Amino acid sequence: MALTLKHLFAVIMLSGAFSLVSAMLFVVMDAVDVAFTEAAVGAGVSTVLMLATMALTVRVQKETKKPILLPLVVVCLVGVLLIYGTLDMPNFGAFDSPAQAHLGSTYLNITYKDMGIPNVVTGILASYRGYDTLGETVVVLTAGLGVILLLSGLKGRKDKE
Amino acid sequence: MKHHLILKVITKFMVGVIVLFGLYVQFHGDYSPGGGFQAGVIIAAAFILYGIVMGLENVQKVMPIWFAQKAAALGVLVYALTGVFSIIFGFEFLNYHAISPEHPKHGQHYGIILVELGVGITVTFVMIAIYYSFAGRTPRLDDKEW
Amino acid sequence: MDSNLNFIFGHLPYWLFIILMLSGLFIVVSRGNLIKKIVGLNIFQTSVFMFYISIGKMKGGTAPILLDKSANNSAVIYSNPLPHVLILTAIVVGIATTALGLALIIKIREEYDSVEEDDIQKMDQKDLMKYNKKNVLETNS
Amino acid sequence: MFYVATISIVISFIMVLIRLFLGPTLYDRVLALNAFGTLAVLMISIVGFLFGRPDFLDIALLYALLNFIGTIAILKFFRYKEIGDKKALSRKKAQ
Repeated sequence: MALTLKHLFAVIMLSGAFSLVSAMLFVVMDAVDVAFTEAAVGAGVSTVLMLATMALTVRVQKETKKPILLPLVVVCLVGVLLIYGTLDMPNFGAFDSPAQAHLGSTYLNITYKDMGIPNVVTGILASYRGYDTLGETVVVLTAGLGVILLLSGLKGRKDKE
Repeated sequence: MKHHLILKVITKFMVGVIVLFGLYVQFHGDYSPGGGFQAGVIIAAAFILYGIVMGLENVQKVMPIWFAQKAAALGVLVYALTGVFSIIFGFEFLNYHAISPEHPKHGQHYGIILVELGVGITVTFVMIAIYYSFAGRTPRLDDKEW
Repeated sequence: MDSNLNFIFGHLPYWLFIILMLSGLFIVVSRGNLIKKIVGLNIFQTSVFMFYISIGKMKGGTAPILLDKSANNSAVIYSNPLPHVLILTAIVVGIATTALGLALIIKIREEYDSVEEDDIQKMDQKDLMKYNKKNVLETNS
Repeated sequence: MFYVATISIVISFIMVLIRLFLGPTLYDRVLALNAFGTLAVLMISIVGFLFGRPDFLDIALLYALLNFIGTIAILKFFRYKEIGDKKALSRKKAQ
Protein backbone atom coordinates (compact mmCIF):
# COMPACT_ATOMS: atom_id res chain seq x y z
CA MET A 1 0.00 0.00 0.00
CA ALA A 2 2.95 2.21 0.42
CA LEU A 3 3.02 2.01 -3.35
CA THR A 4 -0.04 4.00 -4.24
CA LEU A 5 -0.40 6.50 -1.42
CA LYS A 6 0.92 9.93 -2.22
CA HIS A 7 0.62 11.35 1.26
CA LEU A 8 3.59 10.38 3.39
CA PHE A 9 1.59 10.76 6.61
CA ALA A 10 -0.50 7.76 5.68
CA VAL A 11 2.59 5.76 4.72
CA ILE A 12 4.16 6.38 8.12
CA MET A 13 0.98 5.46 9.95
CA LEU A 14 0.64 2.26 7.97
CA SER A 15 4.22 1.33 8.73
CA GLY A 16 3.37 1.76 12.42
CA ALA A 17 0.44 -0.61 11.98
CA PHE A 18 2.73 -3.06 10.16
CA SER A 19 5.09 -3.05 13.11
CA LEU A 20 2.16 -3.87 15.42
CA VAL A 21 1.08 -6.78 13.25
CA SER A 22 4.60 -8.15 13.04
CA ALA A 23 4.96 -7.96 16.83
CA MET A 24 1.79 -10.03 17.17
CA LEU A 25 3.12 -12.52 14.66
CA PHE A 26 6.31 -12.86 16.71
CA VAL A 27 4.21 -13.59 19.81
CA VAL A 28 2.34 -16.30 17.96
CA MET A 29 5.64 -17.81 16.79
CA ASP A 30 6.91 -18.04 20.41
CA ALA A 31 9.54 -15.31 20.07
CA VAL A 32 8.45 -13.27 23.08
CA ASP A 33 11.67 -11.31 23.46
CA VAL A 34 11.68 -10.36 19.80
CA ALA A 35 8.06 -9.25 20.04
CA PHE A 36 9.00 -7.14 23.05
CA THR A 37 11.77 -5.40 21.13
CA GLU A 38 9.63 -4.85 18.06
CA ALA A 39 6.84 -3.44 20.22
CA ALA A 40 9.14 -1.02 22.03
CA VAL A 41 10.82 0.15 18.83
CA GLY A 42 7.69 0.35 16.70
CA ALA A 43 5.50 2.08 19.26
CA GLY A 44 8.03 4.38 20.85
CA VAL A 45 10.78 5.50 18.55
CA SER A 46 10.39 4.79 14.85
CA THR A 47 7.18 6.78 14.24
CA VAL A 48 8.67 9.83 15.97
CA LEU A 49 11.88 9.63 13.92
CA MET A 50 9.98 9.31 10.64
CA LEU A 51 7.80 12.28 11.55
CA ALA A 52 10.84 14.35 12.48
CA THR A 53 12.36 13.56 9.09
CA MET A 54 9.16 14.58 7.39
CA ALA A 55 9.16 17.87 9.29
CA LEU A 56 12.58 18.62 7.81
CA THR A 57 11.87 17.41 4.27
CA VAL A 58 8.61 17.03 2.33
CA ARG A 59 5.11 15.76 3.03
CA VAL A 60 3.85 14.74 -0.37
CA GLN A 61 5.43 12.46 -2.87
CA LYS A 62 5.89 13.80 -6.37
CA GLU A 63 4.62 11.93 -9.39
CA THR A 64 7.28 9.50 -10.54
CA LYS A 65 7.75 8.73 -14.18
CA LYS A 66 9.75 5.60 -13.54
CA PRO A 67 9.13 2.54 -15.68
CA ILE A 68 7.34 -0.14 -13.72
CA LEU A 69 7.94 -3.17 -15.92
CA LEU A 70 11.62 -3.80 -15.30
CA PRO A 71 11.41 -3.70 -11.47
CA LEU A 72 8.41 -6.03 -11.65
CA VAL A 73 10.34 -8.55 -13.76
CA VAL A 74 13.36 -8.39 -11.46
CA VAL A 75 11.25 -8.82 -8.35
CA CYS A 76 9.34 -11.76 -9.83
CA LEU A 77 12.60 -13.44 -10.81
CA VAL A 78 14.00 -13.04 -7.30
CA GLY A 79 10.76 -14.41 -5.88
CA VAL A 80 10.81 -17.48 -8.07
CA LEU A 81 14.41 -18.18 -7.09
CA LEU A 82 13.68 -17.78 -3.38
CA ILE A 83 10.61 -20.02 -3.53
CA TYR A 84 12.66 -22.61 -5.41
CA GLY A 85 15.12 -22.41 -2.53
CA THR A 86 12.45 -23.18 0.05
CA LEU A 87 11.31 -26.38 -1.69
CA ASP A 88 14.03 -28.38 0.03
CA MET A 89 13.23 -27.01 3.45
CA PRO A 90 11.45 -29.03 6.13
CA ASN A 91 7.85 -28.14 6.95
CA PHE A 92 6.96 -25.20 9.14
CA GLY A 93 7.32 -26.26 12.77
CA ALA A 94 8.97 -29.61 12.01
CA PHE A 95 10.83 -31.38 14.80
CA ASP A 96 13.56 -32.95 12.67
CA SER A 97 14.78 -29.84 10.88
CA PRO A 98 18.54 -29.25 11.01
CA ALA A 99 18.03 -25.89 12.67
CA GLN A 100 16.55 -27.53 15.77
CA ALA A 101 18.95 -30.43 16.00
CA HIS A 102 22.22 -29.30 17.50
CA LEU A 103 22.82 -25.92 19.04
CA GLY A 104 19.35 -24.80 20.06
CA SER A 105 18.50 -27.87 22.12
CA THR A 106 21.96 -27.88 23.68
CA TYR A 107 21.49 -24.31 24.86
CA LEU A 108 18.06 -25.19 26.23
CA ASN A 109 19.56 -28.01 28.27
CA ILE A 110 22.66 -26.34 29.66
CA THR A 111 21.55 -22.76 30.33
CA TYR A 112 19.82 -23.42 33.64
CA LYS A 113 22.64 -25.67 34.83
CA ASP A 114 25.29 -23.05 34.00
CA MET A 115 23.63 -19.83 35.10
CA GLY A 116 20.46 -20.51 37.02
CA ILE A 117 18.26 -18.16 35.02
CA PRO A 118 15.10 -19.35 33.28
CA ASN A 119 15.16 -16.99 30.27
CA VAL A 120 17.33 -18.88 27.80
CA VAL A 121 17.38 -15.99 25.33
CA THR A 122 18.99 -13.64 27.86
CA GLY A 123 21.49 -16.32 28.80
CA ILE A 124 22.62 -16.87 25.24
CA LEU A 125 22.60 -13.15 24.47
CA ALA A 126 24.73 -12.05 27.38
CA SER A 127 26.93 -15.02 28.10
CA TYR A 128 27.33 -17.64 25.37
CA ARG A 129 27.33 -15.06 22.60
CA GLY A 130 28.77 -12.17 24.58
CA TYR A 131 31.24 -11.15 21.88
CA ASP A 132 28.42 -10.90 19.38
CA THR A 133 26.40 -8.63 21.64
CA LEU A 134 29.43 -6.44 22.34
CA GLY A 135 29.78 -5.95 18.59
CA GLU A 136 26.11 -5.12 18.20
CA THR A 137 26.30 -2.56 20.98
CA VAL A 138 29.25 -0.91 19.28
CA VAL A 139 27.27 -0.84 16.02
CA VAL A 140 24.40 0.95 17.74
CA LEU A 141 26.84 3.45 19.24
CA THR A 142 28.47 4.01 15.84
CA ALA A 143 25.14 4.62 14.14
CA GLY A 144 24.25 7.12 16.86
CA LEU A 145 27.58 8.88 16.37
CA GLY A 146 26.92 9.04 12.63
CA VAL A 147 23.55 10.71 13.19
CA ILE A 148 25.04 13.19 15.65
CA LEU A 149 27.83 14.07 13.21
CA LEU A 150 25.48 14.42 10.25
CA LEU A 151 22.93 16.63 11.96
CA SER A 152 25.09 18.68 14.29
CA GLY A 153 24.95 21.83 12.21
CA LEU A 154 27.95 21.59 9.94
CA LYS A 155 27.66 23.93 7.02
CA GLY A 156 26.35 22.67 3.69
CA ARG A 157 27.11 23.72 0.15
CA LYS A 158 24.42 26.39 0.10
CA ASP A 159 25.68 28.27 3.14
CA LYS A 160 29.21 28.62 1.89
CA GLU A 161 28.17 30.49 -1.20
CA MET B 1 2.12 23.16 23.38
CA LYS B 2 1.18 25.78 25.95
CA HIS B 3 -2.54 25.19 26.30
CA HIS B 4 -2.82 21.41 26.47
CA LEU B 5 -3.32 20.99 30.20
CA ILE B 6 -4.63 17.41 30.14
CA LEU B 7 -1.74 16.21 27.99
CA LYS B 8 0.77 17.86 30.29
CA VAL B 9 -0.67 16.38 33.48
CA ILE B 10 -0.96 12.91 31.96
CA THR B 11 2.58 13.12 30.61
CA LYS B 12 4.02 14.06 33.98
CA PHE B 13 2.31 11.03 35.44
CA MET B 14 3.17 8.62 32.63
CA VAL B 15 6.88 9.44 32.33
CA GLY B 16 7.53 8.07 35.79
CA VAL B 17 5.52 4.94 35.10
CA ILE B 18 7.29 4.29 31.80
CA VAL B 19 10.74 4.72 33.35
CA LEU B 20 9.75 2.40 36.19
CA PHE B 21 8.56 -0.20 33.70
CA GLY B 22 11.81 0.19 31.78
CA LEU B 23 13.81 -0.50 34.93
CA TYR B 24 11.66 -3.57 35.62
CA VAL B 25 12.34 -4.86 32.12
CA GLN B 26 16.05 -4.16 32.57
CA PHE B 27 16.56 -5.96 35.86
CA HIS B 28 13.90 -8.64 35.60
CA GLY B 29 15.03 -9.66 32.13
CA ASP B 30 16.51 -12.92 33.38
CA TYR B 31 13.12 -14.23 34.51
CA SER B 32 10.66 -12.78 32.04
CA PRO B 33 10.92 -11.43 28.49
CA GLY B 34 13.13 -8.38 28.44
CA GLY B 35 16.70 -7.22 28.70
CA GLY B 36 18.98 -4.33 28.00
CA PHE B 37 17.98 -3.62 24.42
CA GLN B 38 14.26 -3.40 25.19
CA ALA B 39 14.72 -1.43 28.39
CA GLY B 40 16.91 1.12 26.63
CA VAL B 41 14.30 1.81 24.00
CA ILE B 42 11.52 2.05 26.60
CA ILE B 43 13.37 4.55 28.81
CA ALA B 44 14.32 6.60 25.76
CA ALA B 45 10.65 6.61 24.74
CA ALA B 46 9.78 8.20 28.08
CA PHE B 47 12.19 11.06 27.40
CA ILE B 48 10.89 11.42 23.86
CA LEU B 49 7.34 11.70 25.17
CA TYR B 50 8.43 14.41 27.62
CA GLY B 51 10.22 16.22 24.81
CA ILE B 52 7.22 16.12 22.53
CA VAL B 53 4.74 17.40 25.05
CA MET B 54 6.81 19.78 27.21
CA GLY B 55 9.10 21.10 24.53
CA LEU B 56 12.70 20.40 23.68
CA GLU B 57 13.98 23.16 25.96
CA ASN B 58 12.51 21.56 29.09
CA VAL B 59 13.65 18.01 28.40
CA GLN B 60 17.15 19.31 27.78
CA LYS B 61 17.16 20.80 31.25
CA VAL B 62 16.60 17.29 32.63
CA MET B 63 18.95 15.52 30.23
CA PRO B 64 21.49 17.89 28.63
CA ILE B 65 22.74 17.13 25.15
CA TRP B 66 26.37 16.75 26.21
CA PHE B 67 25.41 14.24 28.89
CA ALA B 68 23.37 12.08 26.50
CA GLN B 69 26.16 12.08 23.93
CA LYS B 70 28.88 11.15 26.38
CA ALA B 71 26.89 8.64 28.39
CA ALA B 72 26.23 6.64 25.23
CA ALA B 73 29.87 5.64 25.22
CA LEU B 74 29.72 4.79 28.93
CA GLY B 75 27.59 1.71 28.30
CA VAL B 76 30.08 0.15 25.91
CA LEU B 77 32.75 0.95 28.50
CA VAL B 78 30.83 -0.94 31.20
CA TYR B 79 30.43 -3.91 28.86
CA ALA B 80 34.07 -4.00 27.81
CA LEU B 81 35.38 -3.48 31.35
CA THR B 82 33.40 -6.53 32.46
CA GLY B 83 35.43 -8.47 29.92
CA VAL B 84 38.71 -6.87 30.97
CA PHE B 85 37.93 -7.65 34.62
CA SER B 86 37.93 -11.36 33.85
CA ILE B 87 41.21 -11.05 31.94
CA ILE B 88 42.81 -9.43 34.99
CA PHE B 89 41.80 -12.39 37.17
CA GLY B 90 43.23 -14.88 34.73
CA PHE B 91 40.14 -16.00 32.80
CA GLU B 92 39.16 -15.49 29.17
CA PHE B 93 37.61 -12.24 27.93
CA LEU B 94 33.94 -12.06 29.05
CA ASN B 95 34.19 -15.26 31.10
CA TYR B 96 31.99 -14.38 34.06
CA HIS B 97 33.34 -17.13 36.27
CA ALA B 98 35.96 -14.58 37.29
CA ILE B 99 33.41 -12.55 39.25
CA SER B 100 32.98 -15.25 41.88
CA PRO B 101 35.22 -18.24 41.13
CA GLU B 102 33.88 -20.46 43.95
CA HIS B 103 30.26 -20.02 42.76
CA PRO B 104 30.39 -20.05 38.95
CA LYS B 105 26.59 -19.88 38.76
CA HIS B 106 26.44 -16.66 40.77
CA GLY B 107 29.31 -15.25 38.75
CA GLN B 108 27.41 -15.88 35.54
CA HIS B 109 24.31 -14.22 36.98
CA TYR B 110 26.17 -11.09 38.10
CA GLY B 111 28.01 -10.94 34.79
CA ILE B 112 24.77 -11.08 32.83
CA ILE B 113 23.26 -8.29 34.91
CA LEU B 114 26.36 -6.10 34.40
CA VAL B 115 26.49 -6.69 30.67
CA GLU B 116 22.78 -6.02 30.23
CA LEU B 117 23.23 -2.81 32.20
CA GLY B 118 25.92 -1.71 29.75
CA VAL B 119 23.71 -2.51 26.77
CA GLY B 120 20.79 -0.67 28.34
CA ILE B 121 22.82 2.49 29.03
CA THR B 122 24.16 2.60 25.49
CA VAL B 123 20.81 2.05 23.78
CA THR B 124 19.01 4.58 26.02
CA PHE B 125 21.41 7.42 25.42
CA VAL B 126 21.97 6.69 21.75
CA MET B 127 18.20 6.85 21.15
CA ILE B 128 17.90 10.08 23.16
CA ALA B 129 20.84 11.63 21.28
CA ILE B 130 19.30 10.63 17.94
CA TYR B 131 16.00 12.23 18.96
CA TYR B 132 17.78 15.43 20.00
CA SER B 133 19.64 15.59 16.69
CA PHE B 134 16.43 15.21 14.70
CA ALA B 135 14.21 17.47 16.76
CA GLY B 136 16.74 20.20 17.46
CA ARG B 137 17.11 21.16 13.85
CA THR B 138 15.32 24.03 12.17
CA PRO B 139 14.13 23.32 8.66
CA ARG B 140 16.47 25.44 6.60
CA LEU B 141 14.33 25.33 3.48
CA ASP B 142 10.69 26.25 3.38
CA ASP B 143 8.39 23.59 2.11
CA LYS B 144 6.21 24.66 -0.77
CA GLU B 145 3.79 21.79 -0.44
CA TRP B 146 2.06 22.82 2.77
CA MET C 1 -2.32 -36.20 -2.72
CA ASP C 2 -2.35 -35.92 1.01
CA SER C 3 1.40 -35.51 1.16
CA ASN C 4 1.17 -32.80 -1.49
CA LEU C 5 -1.32 -30.89 0.60
CA ASN C 6 0.87 -31.37 3.63
CA PHE C 7 3.84 -29.99 1.70
CA ILE C 8 1.94 -26.92 0.56
CA PHE C 9 0.59 -26.09 4.00
CA GLY C 10 3.96 -26.72 5.56
CA HIS C 11 5.64 -24.26 3.23
CA LEU C 12 2.91 -21.63 3.02
CA PRO C 13 4.34 -19.45 5.85
CA TYR C 14 7.72 -19.28 4.15
CA TRP C 15 6.11 -18.26 0.87
CA LEU C 16 4.04 -15.59 2.57
CA PHE C 17 7.16 -14.09 4.13
CA ILE C 18 8.93 -14.21 0.77
CA ILE C 19 6.04 -12.38 -0.91
CA LEU C 20 6.13 -9.73 1.82
CA MET C 21 9.87 -9.40 1.31
CA LEU C 22 9.39 -8.97 -2.43
CA SER C 23 6.85 -6.20 -1.91
CA GLY C 24 9.45 -4.40 0.19
CA LEU C 25 12.03 -4.92 -2.53
CA PHE C 26 9.61 -3.63 -5.15
CA ILE C 27 9.04 -0.43 -3.18
CA VAL C 28 12.79 0.09 -2.87
CA VAL C 29 13.41 -0.45 -6.59
CA SER C 30 10.46 1.27 -8.19
CA ARG C 31 9.70 4.33 -6.06
CA GLY C 32 11.71 7.51 -6.40
CA ASN C 33 10.91 9.10 -3.05
CA LEU C 34 13.72 8.46 -0.58
CA ILE C 35 11.50 8.31 2.53
CA LYS C 36 9.37 5.68 0.83
CA LYS C 37 12.52 3.77 0.02
CA ILE C 38 13.38 3.69 3.72
CA VAL C 39 9.88 2.43 4.55
CA GLY C 40 10.32 -0.28 1.91
CA LEU C 41 13.65 -1.27 3.41
CA ASN C 42 11.94 -1.55 6.79
CA ILE C 43 9.32 -3.90 5.36
CA PHE C 44 12.07 -5.97 3.73
CA GLN C 45 14.00 -6.14 6.99
CA THR C 46 11.02 -7.13 9.11
CA SER C 47 10.00 -9.89 6.73
CA VAL C 48 13.51 -11.33 6.84
CA PHE C 49 13.21 -11.30 10.64
CA MET C 50 9.90 -13.16 10.38
CA PHE C 51 11.51 -15.76 8.14
CA TYR C 52 14.28 -16.33 10.65
CA ILE C 53 11.84 -16.70 13.54
CA SER C 54 9.66 -19.07 11.54
CA ILE C 55 12.63 -21.41 11.10
CA GLY C 56 13.02 -21.67 14.87
CA LYS C 57 9.34 -22.38 15.55
CA MET C 58 8.41 -25.89 16.70
CA LYS C 59 4.94 -27.32 16.45
CA GLY C 60 3.35 -27.38 19.91
CA GLY C 61 6.35 -25.57 21.33
CA THR C 62 6.29 -22.68 23.73
CA ALA C 63 8.48 -19.65 24.35
CA PRO C 64 12.03 -20.46 25.52
CA ILE C 65 11.55 -19.23 29.08
CA LEU C 66 11.83 -22.34 31.22
CA LEU C 67 8.60 -23.20 33.03
CA ASP C 68 9.87 -25.47 35.78
CA LYS C 69 13.40 -24.81 36.82
CA SER C 70 14.82 -28.32 36.48
CA ALA C 71 16.98 -28.77 33.41
CA ASN C 72 16.49 -31.10 30.43
CA ASN C 73 13.01 -32.37 31.09
CA SER C 74 11.49 -33.50 27.82
CA ALA C 75 7.85 -33.01 28.83
CA VAL C 76 7.71 -29.42 27.56
CA ILE C 77 8.79 -28.49 24.06
CA TYR C 78 10.53 -25.16 23.65
CA SER C 79 11.12 -23.36 20.38
CA ASN C 80 14.68 -22.80 19.23
CA PRO C 81 16.08 -19.78 21.10
CA LEU C 82 19.01 -19.12 18.79
CA PRO C 83 17.17 -17.19 16.00
CA HIS C 84 15.48 -15.09 18.69
CA VAL C 85 18.86 -13.95 19.98
CA LEU C 86 20.11 -13.01 16.54
CA ILE C 87 16.96 -11.10 15.58
CA LEU C 88 16.56 -9.35 18.94
CA THR C 89 19.81 -7.49 18.48
CA ALA C 90 19.18 -6.98 14.77
CA ILE C 91 15.97 -5.02 15.42
CA VAL C 92 17.68 -2.43 17.61
CA VAL C 93 20.60 -2.16 15.19
CA GLY C 94 17.99 -1.81 12.43
CA ILE C 95 16.31 1.20 14.04
CA ALA C 96 19.69 2.84 14.64
CA THR C 97 20.72 2.40 11.01
CA THR C 98 17.29 3.59 9.85
CA ALA C 99 17.88 6.76 11.83
CA LEU C 100 21.22 7.12 10.07
CA GLY C 101 19.50 6.77 6.69
CA LEU C 102 16.91 9.37 7.64
CA ALA C 103 19.68 11.76 8.70
CA LEU C 104 21.31 11.26 5.30
CA ILE C 105 17.98 12.08 3.64
CA ILE C 106 17.78 15.34 5.61
CA LYS C 107 21.26 16.31 4.45
CA ILE C 108 20.40 15.42 0.85
CA ARG C 109 17.31 17.58 1.04
CA GLU C 110 19.35 20.51 2.32
CA GLU C 111 21.89 20.12 -0.46
CA TYR C 112 19.58 19.44 -3.37
CA ASP C 113 16.23 20.85 -2.23
CA SER C 114 14.53 17.58 -3.19
CA VAL C 115 14.11 14.02 -1.98
CA GLU C 116 13.12 12.57 -5.35
CA GLU C 117 15.70 10.37 -6.99
CA ASP C 118 15.00 11.71 -10.52
CA ASP C 119 15.60 15.35 -9.58
CA ILE C 120 18.80 14.49 -7.74
CA GLN C 121 20.18 12.57 -10.69
CA LYS C 122 19.30 15.38 -13.07
CA MET C 123 21.08 17.89 -10.85
CA ASP C 124 24.12 15.66 -10.60
CA GLN C 125 24.32 15.36 -14.36
CA LYS C 126 24.10 19.10 -14.78
CA ASP C 127 26.92 19.57 -12.28
CA LEU C 128 29.03 16.99 -14.07
CA MET C 129 28.53 18.66 -17.44
CA LYS C 130 29.47 22.05 -16.00
CA TYR C 131 32.59 20.57 -14.44
CA ASN C 132 33.60 18.87 -17.70
CA LYS C 133 33.14 22.05 -19.70
CA LYS C 134 35.30 23.98 -17.26
CA ASN C 135 38.03 21.36 -17.45
CA VAL C 136 37.99 21.39 -21.25
CA LEU C 137 38.32 25.17 -21.30
CA GLU C 138 41.22 25.07 -18.88
CA THR C 139 43.12 22.43 -20.83
CA ASN C 140 42.54 24.32 -24.10
CA SER C 141 43.86 27.58 -22.74
CA MET D 1 -14.44 -18.80 25.07
CA PHE D 2 -10.97 -17.47 24.25
CA TYR D 3 -11.39 -18.59 20.66
CA VAL D 4 -14.58 -16.59 20.27
CA ALA D 5 -12.80 -13.53 21.65
CA THR D 6 -9.88 -14.07 19.26
CA ILE D 7 -12.16 -14.31 16.24
CA SER D 8 -14.08 -11.18 17.17
CA ILE D 9 -10.84 -9.28 17.67
CA VAL D 10 -9.60 -10.40 14.28
CA ILE D 11 -12.81 -9.17 12.66
CA SER D 12 -12.45 -5.78 14.33
CA PHE D 13 -8.81 -5.71 13.18
CA ILE D 14 -9.97 -6.05 9.60
CA MET D 15 -12.56 -3.30 10.00
CA VAL D 16 -10.00 -0.93 11.55
CA LEU D 17 -7.53 -1.73 8.78
CA ILE D 18 -10.10 -0.79 6.14
CA ARG D 19 -10.56 2.57 7.84
CA LEU D 20 -6.78 2.98 8.01
CA PHE D 21 -6.41 2.36 4.29
CA LEU D 22 -9.38 4.35 3.03
CA GLY D 23 -9.66 7.01 5.72
CA PRO D 24 -10.54 10.21 3.90
CA THR D 25 -9.16 12.57 6.53
CA LEU D 26 -6.15 12.38 8.80
CA TYR D 27 -8.27 12.11 11.94
CA ASP D 28 -9.88 8.91 10.70
CA ARG D 29 -6.45 7.43 10.28
CA VAL D 30 -5.17 8.59 13.67
CA LEU D 31 -8.22 7.17 15.38
CA ALA D 32 -7.84 3.91 13.48
CA LEU D 33 -4.18 3.64 14.46
CA ASN D 34 -5.05 4.19 18.11
CA ALA D 35 -7.80 1.59 17.97
CA PHE D 36 -5.35 -0.76 16.27
CA GLY D 37 -2.97 -0.43 19.20
CA THR D 38 -5.74 -1.08 21.72
CA LEU D 39 -6.81 -4.17 19.80
CA ALA D 40 -3.19 -5.35 19.74
CA VAL D 41 -3.10 -5.10 23.55
CA LEU D 42 -6.22 -7.26 23.79
CA MET D 43 -4.97 -9.73 21.20
CA ILE D 44 -1.60 -10.26 22.88
CA SER D 45 -3.16 -10.81 26.30
CA ILE D 46 -5.64 -13.32 24.89
CA VAL D 47 -2.92 -15.17 22.98
CA GLY D 48 -0.89 -15.34 26.20
CA PHE D 49 -3.74 -17.04 28.04
CA LEU D 50 -4.47 -19.26 25.06
CA PHE D 51 -0.91 -20.59 25.14
CA GLY D 52 -0.96 -20.92 28.92
CA ARG D 53 1.84 -18.39 29.45
CA PRO D 54 0.35 -15.43 31.33
CA ASP D 55 3.75 -13.75 31.52
CA PHE D 56 3.13 -12.55 27.97
CA LEU D 57 1.10 -9.80 29.63
CA ASP D 58 4.34 -7.79 29.85
CA ILE D 59 4.16 -7.10 26.13
CA ALA D 60 0.53 -6.00 26.36
CA LEU D 61 1.50 -3.69 29.23
CA LEU D 62 4.30 -2.25 27.13
CA TYR D 63 1.90 -1.47 24.29
CA ALA D 64 -0.59 0.09 26.68
CA LEU D 65 2.18 2.35 27.98
CA LEU D 66 3.81 3.34 24.71
CA ASN D 67 1.03 3.29 22.13
CA PHE D 68 -0.12 6.86 22.64
CA ILE D 69 3.34 8.37 22.04
CA GLY D 70 3.01 7.89 18.30
CA THR D 71 -0.50 9.34 18.31
CA ILE D 72 0.59 12.42 20.24
CA ALA D 73 3.57 12.86 17.92
CA ILE D 74 1.36 12.70 14.81
CA LEU D 75 -1.17 15.13 16.22
CA LYS D 76 1.50 17.57 17.41
CA PHE D 77 3.17 17.44 14.04
CA PHE D 78 -0.12 18.08 12.29
CA ARG D 79 -0.91 21.08 14.48
CA TYR D 80 2.51 22.71 14.84
CA LYS D 81 4.35 21.27 11.80
CA GLU D 82 7.40 20.31 13.83
CA ILE D 83 8.57 17.83 16.45
CA GLY D 84 10.99 19.98 18.44
CA ASP D 85 10.18 23.54 19.39
CA LYS D 86 12.81 25.28 17.34
CA LYS D 87 10.43 27.40 15.29
CA ALA D 88 8.60 28.59 18.39
CA LEU D 89 11.91 29.41 20.06
CA SER D 90 13.22 31.46 17.16
CA ARG D 91 9.89 33.29 16.96
CA LYS D 92 10.16 34.14 20.65
CA LYS D 93 13.68 35.45 20.22
CA ALA D 94 12.68 37.58 17.26
CA GLN D 95 9.97 39.38 19.21
